[in-house]
Amino acid sequence: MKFERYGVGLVKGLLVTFKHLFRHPITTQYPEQRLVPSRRTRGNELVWNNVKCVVCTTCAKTCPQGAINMETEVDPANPGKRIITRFEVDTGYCISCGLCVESCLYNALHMGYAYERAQYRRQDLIQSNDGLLASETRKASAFMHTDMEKDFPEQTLLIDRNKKKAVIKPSGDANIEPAAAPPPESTPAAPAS
Amino acid sequence: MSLNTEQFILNIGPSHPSTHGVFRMKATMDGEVIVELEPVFGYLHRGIEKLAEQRTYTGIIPLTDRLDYLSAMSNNLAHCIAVEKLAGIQVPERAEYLRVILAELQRIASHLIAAGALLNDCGAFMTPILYMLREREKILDLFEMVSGQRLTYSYIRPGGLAQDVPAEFLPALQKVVTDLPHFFDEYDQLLKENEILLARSKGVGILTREMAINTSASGPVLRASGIKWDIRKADPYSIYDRFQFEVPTGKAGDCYDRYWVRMLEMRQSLRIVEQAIQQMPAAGDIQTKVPALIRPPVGEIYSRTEVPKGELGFYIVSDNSIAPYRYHIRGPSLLNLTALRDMIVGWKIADAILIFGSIDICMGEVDR
Amino acid sequence: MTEFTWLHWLLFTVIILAFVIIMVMVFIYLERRLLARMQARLGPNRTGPFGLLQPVADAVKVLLKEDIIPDEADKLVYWLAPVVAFFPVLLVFAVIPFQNGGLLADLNIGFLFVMAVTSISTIGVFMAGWSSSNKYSLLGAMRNVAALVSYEIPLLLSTVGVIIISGSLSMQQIVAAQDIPFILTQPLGFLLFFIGGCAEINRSPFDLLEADSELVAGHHTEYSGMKFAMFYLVEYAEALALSAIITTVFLSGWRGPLLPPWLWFVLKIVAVFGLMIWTRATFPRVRIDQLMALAWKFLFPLSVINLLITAVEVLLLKDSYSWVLVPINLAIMSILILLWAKLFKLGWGKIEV
Amino acid sequence: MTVILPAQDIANLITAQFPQAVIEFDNQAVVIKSEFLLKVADFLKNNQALSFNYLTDLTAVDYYDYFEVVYHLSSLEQNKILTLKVRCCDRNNLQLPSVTHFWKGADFMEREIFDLLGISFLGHPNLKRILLWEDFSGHPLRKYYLQ
Repeated sequence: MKFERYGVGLVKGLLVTFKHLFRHPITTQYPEQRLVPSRRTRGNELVWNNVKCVVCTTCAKTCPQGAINMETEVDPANPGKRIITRFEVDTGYCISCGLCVESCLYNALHMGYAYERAQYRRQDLIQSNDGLLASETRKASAFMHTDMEKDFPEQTLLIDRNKKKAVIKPSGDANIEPAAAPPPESTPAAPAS
Repeated sequence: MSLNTEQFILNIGPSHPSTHGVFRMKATMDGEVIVELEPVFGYLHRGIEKLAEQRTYTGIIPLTDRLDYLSAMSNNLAHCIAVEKLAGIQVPERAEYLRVILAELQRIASHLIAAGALLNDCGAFMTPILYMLREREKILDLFEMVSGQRLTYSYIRPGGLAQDVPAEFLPALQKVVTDLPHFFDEYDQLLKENEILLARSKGVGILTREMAINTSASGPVLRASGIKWDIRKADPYSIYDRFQFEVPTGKAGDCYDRYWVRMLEMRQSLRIVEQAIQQMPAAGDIQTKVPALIRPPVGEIYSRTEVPKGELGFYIVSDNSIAPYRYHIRGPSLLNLTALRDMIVGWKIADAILIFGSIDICMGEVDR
Repeated sequence: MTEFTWLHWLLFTVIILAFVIIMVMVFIYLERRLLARMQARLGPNRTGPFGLLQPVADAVKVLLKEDIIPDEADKLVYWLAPVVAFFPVLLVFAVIPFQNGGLLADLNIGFLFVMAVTSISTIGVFMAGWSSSNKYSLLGAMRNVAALVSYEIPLLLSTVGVIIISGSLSMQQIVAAQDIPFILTQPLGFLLFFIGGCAEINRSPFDLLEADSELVAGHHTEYSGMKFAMFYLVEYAEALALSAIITTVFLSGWRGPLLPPWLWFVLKIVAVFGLMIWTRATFPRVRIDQLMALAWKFLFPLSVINLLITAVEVLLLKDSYSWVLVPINLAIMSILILLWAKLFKLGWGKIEV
Repeated sequence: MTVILPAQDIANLITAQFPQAVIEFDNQAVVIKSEFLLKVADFLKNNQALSFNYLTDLTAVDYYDYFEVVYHLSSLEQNKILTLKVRCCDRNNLQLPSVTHFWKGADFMEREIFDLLGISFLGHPNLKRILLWEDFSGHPLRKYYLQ
């Protein structure tokens, strides 16, 4: 290197790293401190509402991965309607793109708000029927439903961190603390082959 | 007495710390100097062009996120512009402005990774790339607020956006836009006149003007060789003709110029975002009425947009069905690699890694 | 001169071993925390209070790892390499005075012994690179041998000025002669020694040997488990050795007001190591031919001129080596650097193939 | 604004130079005979007035009864773009002359067409599969790939 700047560039670089010694690190200690995700987080699960669902299978058709499949049968009470016997989502295939939620006309499908849904066994990835319903630990995210956005906490932004040292919510309320694992659904159906 | 030395073949292999993904360079080495080099790729080939032929035009959007996974928003925009040209869909004003803002933010985020990774290949122990990732985090926060995801947004739809931006998006965007220039100055102070970086990258891996044009390079690689060709200026798509910005070009076409062109482009993108914030209408619908299954008329279209890596072109042949008949993706990273061999032969292995890093490719786009 | 008794020998061997192990642990922790804080992140804080047990955790992890030996490896050389790389670093501490008179053997050729011993570890590195029959490690080892030839001479020459002033090679005398620390009276010598030293122990801009972005991990790519722990130890022990030499030769070793002398010695070592961490956090890596060009065209001529100037100064001023020389030497240093920065270009470009 | 050369002008230009080169042209692209490909490429690239020196994109489409190779050429100075098409109808020996001599950028694109669609290019420096592994049989992007 021709020191055409006589090493000044090197010294300026050293000053920058030295200045960083006196700045706050931006690390978040994950399990203890959690960042609040966006109100529209597309978590890695689906939240289904079996009352509103009219079994029109639009979501199954729009899913680019074919992760949703349903089984229906004729409703013995009134022959015109069909009732759903099995609404199954393979979260192993689901890429949480949200196209199904966008295509559902009856607001029966939401993306999940939690992002900690890893499983140890592949069969557990397949959730069906009441395993999909909204519950205390399985909150629905406000993705594609702007009316639901107001009852979600504000997202923690890194841009506010430097200015007013935004308080990072201690663990728990920011995200749904999975209570004791919900009892495995008691459907008699054998787990999907 | 001539020392009999032997050349040996070194696989700078698919899993190597600085090949930006699964990319392999079969280098024939004479000691440290590279005598012959053959790039080998295809390790990340998922057959996106074949998959796209069985999906609806909206179903292809999640596929385009995974093309150049560092600039998913720009890929979404490129795909949607192609479909809008093909099917003749109009996009409302407010959606156009928001799209430009998101695309330019994505360009800054992608260039941040490119410059940081270049320094990492050059041996600066993680410091520059960690500063860069911290700044990129601020942009990813905005994308997460808008679309719900941090990397694969699938947020832009043919005809506008999936849903409107939340209320607190604009104040947060304003903060990011005022904060970034301080970072750019600090980063220049760290690296602009750093003698070691100058020694390592000035005059290294030169891509001449003719070679750049002949090997259809595009984006910062082409501009660093001194050719003022930016599709946002030459063939303005969407509403890019309403903004004032320069197209920075380099002189020698060496690694330093490619790095420096990207740093200047980030400042220009910031200028565009600022102008777009002022000119944006406060309210307005976000997506035109578009049928759920878009059926473009029979015909074909080649539409190209300026993504951070270069010119991303989609050649779509439609036969009036809900899925394209043929969906070809012109990936800028693949074509920027054509000149890799001529740029690297003659240099040492340390330079080869640096030259490869300065081209800034993304394997998702090379292998498709 | 303390006469040689077995007790004295045993005591200092234990002191040196304990000192090296503990200081290496401190250095590993210090480097990871300081480097992290310079990169706007926290650094290890999970193992033990404030992450203090992180070096122990590293050691336990590395020792428990399976020790894989590649089958084409040259077994004996492969097994011997870490030992040959490690023991010279320990030898260096035999002549480093921890306190007044507190050193294992006050050789009257102390500094020459240090310089001779430190270059042996390059043989160990080359054995490692050659024997693990892996192209990357061979490249790394060859780089180290090529670099050794170029930075060793300026490394030695830059300190000859110090030896002329202190009148003796023994480290004890060098420290005794330092009423004014030699860093002030010999600024150019210090700069050249620091740059050459960083090249020798592969740190900051010259970590070409295990350039992780090019050669994966250089000479110790194929090492794992216990042998890798040895190389990991060598890297930090060499940094410790270089800091110890710099404090003894340039920062007047254990001498200092108020605090007990050995504490001064440790503080100065940590300060010098802090400088190395600082350069490691900021600078990109230099290419091998640029390192050699820097050594031959920049370090070597400047160290010869520095030697000339110091000799003239000592001749003229005899023994009154007073404060007046400090500004003069600083001026000379800056003039020389400005002059040299104009004259030479570092390394050449493309080789026509 | 990039001027998209209408097919009409390109056809006239080419027929002026090589009378029976053009087979047909619709509103966007000109289809020429494969024998004239090299001559037309040379004409388009080296003619001072045209100087189409930048090969933007090179791809191929399988229309069941024929394969169509599409060349998108643009000239950076005059900011023009045109589309050139060549058809090869005989399914069992799909061959075309390679244009890497004129535009080095075609190197990888032609290898990709050979790899995914099976059209081989004569005179290509090293024509072998680029994305799939060497002993992969068949060409996935053909319409009825599985049979």
